[in-house]
Amino acid sequence: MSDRVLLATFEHEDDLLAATDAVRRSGFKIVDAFTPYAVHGLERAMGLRPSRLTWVCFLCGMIGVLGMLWFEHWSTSIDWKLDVGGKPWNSLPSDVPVAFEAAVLLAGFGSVFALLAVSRLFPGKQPQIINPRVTDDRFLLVIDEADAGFDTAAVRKMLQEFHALAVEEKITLPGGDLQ
Amino acid sequence: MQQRVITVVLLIGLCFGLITLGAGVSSWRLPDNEQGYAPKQPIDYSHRLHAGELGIDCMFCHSAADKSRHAGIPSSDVCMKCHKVVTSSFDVLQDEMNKADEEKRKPKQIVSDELRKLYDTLALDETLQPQRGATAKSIPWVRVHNLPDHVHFDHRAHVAAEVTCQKCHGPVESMQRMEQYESLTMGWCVNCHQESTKTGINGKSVDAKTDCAVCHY
Amino acid sequence: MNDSAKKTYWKSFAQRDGCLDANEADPHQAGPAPFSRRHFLEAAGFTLSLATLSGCGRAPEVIALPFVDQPEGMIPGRSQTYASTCAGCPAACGLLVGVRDGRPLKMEGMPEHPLSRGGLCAIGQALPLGLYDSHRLAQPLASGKVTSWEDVDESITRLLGEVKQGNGAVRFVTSTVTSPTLKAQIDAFLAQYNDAKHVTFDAVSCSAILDAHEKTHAARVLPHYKLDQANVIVAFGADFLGTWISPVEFTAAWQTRRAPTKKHPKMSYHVQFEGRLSLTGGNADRRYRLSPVEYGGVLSHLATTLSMLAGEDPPAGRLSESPIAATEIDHLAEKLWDARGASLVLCDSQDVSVQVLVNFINHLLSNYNKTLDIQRPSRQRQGNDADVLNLVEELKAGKVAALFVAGTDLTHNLPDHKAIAAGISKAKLVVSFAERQDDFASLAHFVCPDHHPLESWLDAEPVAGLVSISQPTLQPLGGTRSILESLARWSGDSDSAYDILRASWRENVLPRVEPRPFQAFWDKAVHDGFVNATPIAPTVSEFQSDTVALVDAEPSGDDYTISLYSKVGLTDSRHAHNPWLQELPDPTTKITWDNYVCVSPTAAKELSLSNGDLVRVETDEGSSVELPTLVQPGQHDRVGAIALGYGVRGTDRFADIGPKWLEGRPTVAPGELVGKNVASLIETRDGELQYTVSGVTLTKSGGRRDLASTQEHHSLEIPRNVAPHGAEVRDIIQETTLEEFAQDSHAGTPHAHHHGDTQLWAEDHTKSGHSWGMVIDLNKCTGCSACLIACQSENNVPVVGKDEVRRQREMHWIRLDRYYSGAGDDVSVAHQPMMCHHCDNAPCETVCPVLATVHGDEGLNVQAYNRCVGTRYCANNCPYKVRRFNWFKYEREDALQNLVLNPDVTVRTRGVMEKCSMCVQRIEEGKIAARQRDEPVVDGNIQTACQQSCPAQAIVFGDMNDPESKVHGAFEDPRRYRLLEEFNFRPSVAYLRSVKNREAADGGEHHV
Amino acid sequence: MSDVHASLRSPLVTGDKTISDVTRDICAPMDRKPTALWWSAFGLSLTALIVGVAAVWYQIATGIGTWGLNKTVGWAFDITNFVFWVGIGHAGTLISAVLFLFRQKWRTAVNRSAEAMTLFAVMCAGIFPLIHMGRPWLAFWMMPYPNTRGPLWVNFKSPLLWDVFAISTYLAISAVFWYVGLLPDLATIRDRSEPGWRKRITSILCLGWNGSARTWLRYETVYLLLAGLATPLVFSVHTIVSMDFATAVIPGWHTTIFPPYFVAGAIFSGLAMVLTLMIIARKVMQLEDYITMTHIDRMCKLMMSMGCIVGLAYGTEFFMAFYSGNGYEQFVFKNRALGPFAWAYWTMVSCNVLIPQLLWSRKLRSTLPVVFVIVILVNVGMWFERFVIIVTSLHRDFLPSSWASYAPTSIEIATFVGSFGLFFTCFLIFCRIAPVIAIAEIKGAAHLKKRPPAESITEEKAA
Repeated sequence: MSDRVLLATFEHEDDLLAATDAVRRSGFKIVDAFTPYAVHGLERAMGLRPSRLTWVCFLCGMIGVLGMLWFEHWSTSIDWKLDVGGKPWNSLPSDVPVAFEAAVLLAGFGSVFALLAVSRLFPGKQPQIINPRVTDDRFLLVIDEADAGFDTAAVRKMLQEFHALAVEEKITLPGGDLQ
Repeated sequence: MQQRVITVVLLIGLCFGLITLGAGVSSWRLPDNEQGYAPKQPIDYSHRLHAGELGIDCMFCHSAADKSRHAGIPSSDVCMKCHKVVTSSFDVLQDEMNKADEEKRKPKQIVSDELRKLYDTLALDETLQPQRGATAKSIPWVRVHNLPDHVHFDHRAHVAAEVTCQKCHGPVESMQRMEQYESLTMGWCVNCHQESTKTGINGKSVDAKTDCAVCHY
Repeated sequence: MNDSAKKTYWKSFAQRDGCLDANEADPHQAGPAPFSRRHFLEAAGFTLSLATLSGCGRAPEVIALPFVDQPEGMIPGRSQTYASTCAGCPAACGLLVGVRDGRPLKMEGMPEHPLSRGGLCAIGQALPLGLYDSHRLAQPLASGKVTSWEDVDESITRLLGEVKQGNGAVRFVTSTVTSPTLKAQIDAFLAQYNDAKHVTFDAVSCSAILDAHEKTHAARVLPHYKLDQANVIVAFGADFLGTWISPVEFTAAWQTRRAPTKKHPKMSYHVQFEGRLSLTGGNADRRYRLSPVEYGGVLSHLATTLSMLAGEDPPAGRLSESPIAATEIDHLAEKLWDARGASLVLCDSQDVSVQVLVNFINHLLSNYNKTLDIQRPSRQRQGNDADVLNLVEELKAGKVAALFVAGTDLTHNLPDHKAIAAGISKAKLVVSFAERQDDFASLAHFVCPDHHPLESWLDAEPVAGLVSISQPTLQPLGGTRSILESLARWSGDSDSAYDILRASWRENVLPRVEPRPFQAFWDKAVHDGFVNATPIAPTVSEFQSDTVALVDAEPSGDDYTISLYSKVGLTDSRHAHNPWLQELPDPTTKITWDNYVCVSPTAAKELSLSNGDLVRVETDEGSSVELPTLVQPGQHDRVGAIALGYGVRGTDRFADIGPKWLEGRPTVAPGELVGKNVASLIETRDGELQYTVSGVTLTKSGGRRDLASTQEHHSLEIPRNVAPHGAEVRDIIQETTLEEFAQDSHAGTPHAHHHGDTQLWAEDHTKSGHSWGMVIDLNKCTGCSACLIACQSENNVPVVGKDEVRRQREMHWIRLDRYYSGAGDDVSVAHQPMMCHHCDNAPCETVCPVLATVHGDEGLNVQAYNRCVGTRYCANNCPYKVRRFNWFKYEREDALQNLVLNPDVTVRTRGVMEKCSMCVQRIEEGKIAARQRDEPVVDGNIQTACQQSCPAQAIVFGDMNDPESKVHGAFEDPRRYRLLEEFNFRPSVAYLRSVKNREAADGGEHHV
Repeated sequence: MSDVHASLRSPLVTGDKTISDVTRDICAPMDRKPTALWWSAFGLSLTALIVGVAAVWYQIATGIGTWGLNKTVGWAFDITNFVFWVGIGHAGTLISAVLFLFRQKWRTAVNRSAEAMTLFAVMCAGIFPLIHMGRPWLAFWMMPYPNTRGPLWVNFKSPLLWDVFAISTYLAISAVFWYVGLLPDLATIRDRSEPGWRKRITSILCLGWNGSARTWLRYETVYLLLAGLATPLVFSVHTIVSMDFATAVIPGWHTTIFPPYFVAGAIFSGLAMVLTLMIIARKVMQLEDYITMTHIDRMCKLMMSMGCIVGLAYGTEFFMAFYSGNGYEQFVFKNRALGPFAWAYWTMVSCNVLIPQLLWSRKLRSTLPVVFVIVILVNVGMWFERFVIIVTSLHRDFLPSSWASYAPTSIEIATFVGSFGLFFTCFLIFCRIAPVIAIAEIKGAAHLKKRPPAESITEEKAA
């Protein structure tokens, strides 16, 4: 990524989608897009791959269910065998509810923490706000100007076709973090 | 800069804590674990001397261990079985005897400081004769091994199963001041019961139950 | 670091309550710090917090005081048992006193005792609570002020001298004195005066029986009734299983004829005629509702019919119309006649002519000296009402100079309270021996408190020839003095009670046994608790038939008859201060903490009364009392029944009993007493105190007083409007008749589908060692509730007070379920002791989240109080509803009573669940004792508290895995059934089906 | 979604709103000073809460005896309230998660407040099992943790333990679900706030959200996952709550129909509570354009169908008791309908089964006062359902000797009132400090008005 990026502001998600699609087709590198809500189809337009957080969720869930089942079995029929209501030492049906809850708890927390970690979200983080209206009613597209053949004027023109409200050039902060 | 200082301090603190934790891990106690309790007693009685060096049998003093749930703290008259005569350490008494022999006089009554405390509670005067008008009192020993009221430990069962005293009370014969050697927590009891059932005691198989009602009723 | 923290901690024992605070730590202890103090503290704080975590929570210092000189044979922590005699009532049952570390704690029946046979009633069990009662007088009183014995002795001796000089009348009133030594001491004391008399006054007297025997046998004796010899028992009002004369002895004897087996399907035939529903009536094979005023009529008809059967002339007199059908009389007469010599007619009437008739019938049936022993008579009731009434007249006339009262509250228990009090004030010297400030003691000039029976030496001879010893089991708690010593002092003697007793035995008892040295005899007597001696037989004449006459049955008009009775487990006023007994539910009404007027449902309808409505009872003589109503099925429609022994002075102390909270109501309202004294209703007629009062009017007075009952629903039959078709009656009580039982020993099994014992899951729990179980014979269980107090005493069960009982929160581990069955007012009663069933598939265990209740591998359902967090889920899921929750911290109203606590059983705190543990402390003790002897546990060596004291021996407990054990045998009994068996809870408690000796279709009730 | 489709249905948001209108409208209540109405409601709730706290304090200090329970009826108001609040807590997650999975876009108007309601209701619910313990200070014993008791853990066979895990998991997941949903909106508030305490707090709480499309992608995935987890969780929680009773042996409790019956009941009561709050909120906070009559209409339909399911369950219970031939079971049901607590039973039946039938009428569904009265009655009825199940089953079980009655004490009533105090106090505070409607979601779901580009460009330049 170079230091220079091109920012395009849109008012409607349709414009953003179309512009994104067009920019990507033209072979430009899209750094990111910023939207006030989840715009469906944007990931396809940007050419992003589906998130792998589902696997984290699945893994945590498995750890939860297996870990809890093992603990229940170990504590009731190995560590100290106690006769509870004449039930067998290892009574699998009664282990199910807690194992299930443990699975849900771990899967839920696992995936949320994974999300925060992957997206580098944490309390006290000060993101660079390019346009404060991006969380209200503006859609932003950030295009990398790194390409040697990057023709700013042409791109500008292309973006205007998609009703871009404004197109401007920006220099990224040290560290390359635009966010 | 300031951040770095804090980080360093925190790291050192953490290392410090971990070292402490590591060092104290052997004596790590969860709440309710009274391990290591060694209160000061009214008389500096030494188990090391009596049980260790002199080799007096535990049951000589704690004679109820096979008769009652409590092993019992010996009554003062048990002490007096010996200390009527032995009023100080052997060497001191021997010296005085020799000196008295040399000086051709009756040996003086020598009473050691700790034993004086015993005689005081029994209201005995210098010559170990009962003082008039004074009544003998019990020695206010501080209990070392305290179990909660809802635990009913019975010495008889354990003596009958040939569990040695040291199994629970530790190497008493080497303790100057009595201390709680084991944790005496429920987990400790249960573990021993489970182990003993598996391995037996003194080669004899035992059925050390782990029913709640063995101790709690 | 850890060590240093610990050291700091150890040094400051004074601050041991708190943990070492990180802020208080001295930073320099941790060594040189490379950085600033503030940063150091940050790190040190963390470290110290680790260190303190492991140093927290030291328990407070406990001081252990050993003996200076250990008494021989005394081992701390070991319980010792002493033989003694129960002094709860004059029945004088055999007692074993369990003493632990110098405190008598548990009263048990003495199995070798020939009368009580190991049984002990609720009153006997509750003795220790009365002992540790701070309201007992600890010092003598002179004019209500505490004084010293010397002053009292000086004053009394002086006053007695004056009385002697003035030839004044000395009257010594006692309740029945069974102690030969005390009797001799009193006689010797009185012998010093010219006009002296010993008057025996029983609060609930049987004087008419003695007077009747004086007429018919020329000896004023009370026969010794032998119910174990009787095949047919016909009782008129006599509540011999509950309160009458010697209930434990009678229950023990009665039960021997109530155990039909497959081989010998035989049992006694017990018929009860009574106006109220007594405990005995509820257990009878046939019960007739008969007003007490009609006893004479039925007895007259019976006497006439029996005379005809005997071929003798019937007694003279007019035969009025029989209150019951002639066929019934004939049937009963036939039964009695067939069982000549092995039958028994009992009656509690205070009408001498009725009692004479009873004697005549027993004579006709040749029962004398078979089922009624007058050669070795009973001494358990010696009250002489004529003497008492005479004394009252003397008092009113101011003729008594010195009055001594021991063992009874003279004024509380007699009707004309004011006049007597006025009479007493005329006496020169009035002395009470009461153990507390009772009604009479408050009028007395001197109160010379006697020891509690557990503190003193005494003896008893309840039946001629059986002399027993009562020995002290602890040093007197207060400055009380034995009555033996007091009397000796005033006669100028300084002997101790022990000396007096020994001297008396040397003189009076030793000659009556086979010759042997006194000391050996004495030692054995003290060890055994009793000796069999040659009885001093009274001179009894032949039966004098000329005294017998038929009794005209008084027509019972529209007026009500009031029957004054003693409550089971309380009897007279003597035990009113005992909270265990006050909270003991009446076996029939299940009411605690009150007396009340029982009326039949029909009468209640007529008077538009319901439970708790205040009703005014007025006799034709003008005395009246206002009490709450209790609608009692099975009661005669014209009879109201009220318990005596309530309204006792000082019971306002119970205002403090039970928890106090926002909506809590005190057990006793300010200024009130527990119940009301109804002695004012007692009438005197023919020289006897009459507990049956006719010509009474009952009127609803408008107010209400809630009664605290432990049972809301009363019958097995479920309310008509919610009864599903075909399941109107629950088969919780299984009952059959002797006839059916003889044909099929399994008779009475309900026709339900049983799916066997199959388990859905793997059988992981095989009980290879012991398997504790219990069987309760419903045929023997009378419902007397002795087990309930035995359990309360053994297991530190708290008393909760009236309001908590009213809220259905009583704590008793044993509930005695009482069910009525039968239609209308004629009911049959069944009692069923209900405690934890120790189910092998226990529903309570499964639901406890913290494993506070699990199953032991000996079949016990154990409750670890200290683990319980109190979700009450287990109690909800208990099909038998036998779990008890500590709703509050039940502190005792009297802190001294904490001494009664059994150290072997944990005292439960607020918020935990508790329940019957099958006396697991006794099981553990028994197992350890056996292990020490290196021998297996012997059946019968371990007994639960309830089993030990059961007068009917209805409870069998033991190891079900031991094929030789009694409980194993009982489990094989064809009468055995388990409750709610179809649910496969697999309880370890079973019942033996009740067998009634009655015809199949017979409800056991006969409408009069 | 195509415009054609959208026009077939009534719009999600009425009143010709633009995206920024949505932001402004929803954030408006937070910017305004609280109204007198809010203050009075808050005062009332806080008073109730204080009364409840005092009652609980007194009860813990004195003992459970201050409740009207006895040796036969060991649970009554406490567990009734617990199940009641858990039930209410169900609609929130149901609306958020289940409707999300079924792509019911109308949920966006209500899901935020429903989730908040869930959270507060589960908080209220969680208090009861805690304070119903005899020794609540030992509640941590329910958790398996290393201790001096050695191998003594907890009883995994106890439904109450399952409850502990289920409720705490539910509370945790609901809180996380709610918070994750709130992240973009917190960023919105951050960005439209003047510098000050609100901006500071929201910028910490929004974890540095900046609306990046990559984050949105992951966020959507996680949100879907959470919804997927929360849905079975919701069913499992009430199933487990029902097992407290269903696995017990007491007739009237020991019933296999309980899990679906309880879940349906929970949804029913939850919908009623959501509707109650929504009707109030849209009025008080002027959100008529967002919570439209369409929403209310749909909720009413859903609620009525649940009412019918619950009614079916009531009938089934009776049939099963009759068909089982078990006398004890039959008795319990006869006793419910005709015994001492018949009044409670018939209150329950009328409120839960009979009265909701009025909602068949479209006219009544669109008359807000009627709907409001009905939902209040359903709330009452559902409380009585739990009361009937718990108390009538316990008070007369196997042995007639131990039959007893039950009446609440003032402490129990005060505690119950206090739980409402807690709920409404929390909810009123929530209304003030967080957007009651999910801004980002409703923007995505609703097809809002487009403005001509020229107008916007001018505006942008001016900015």
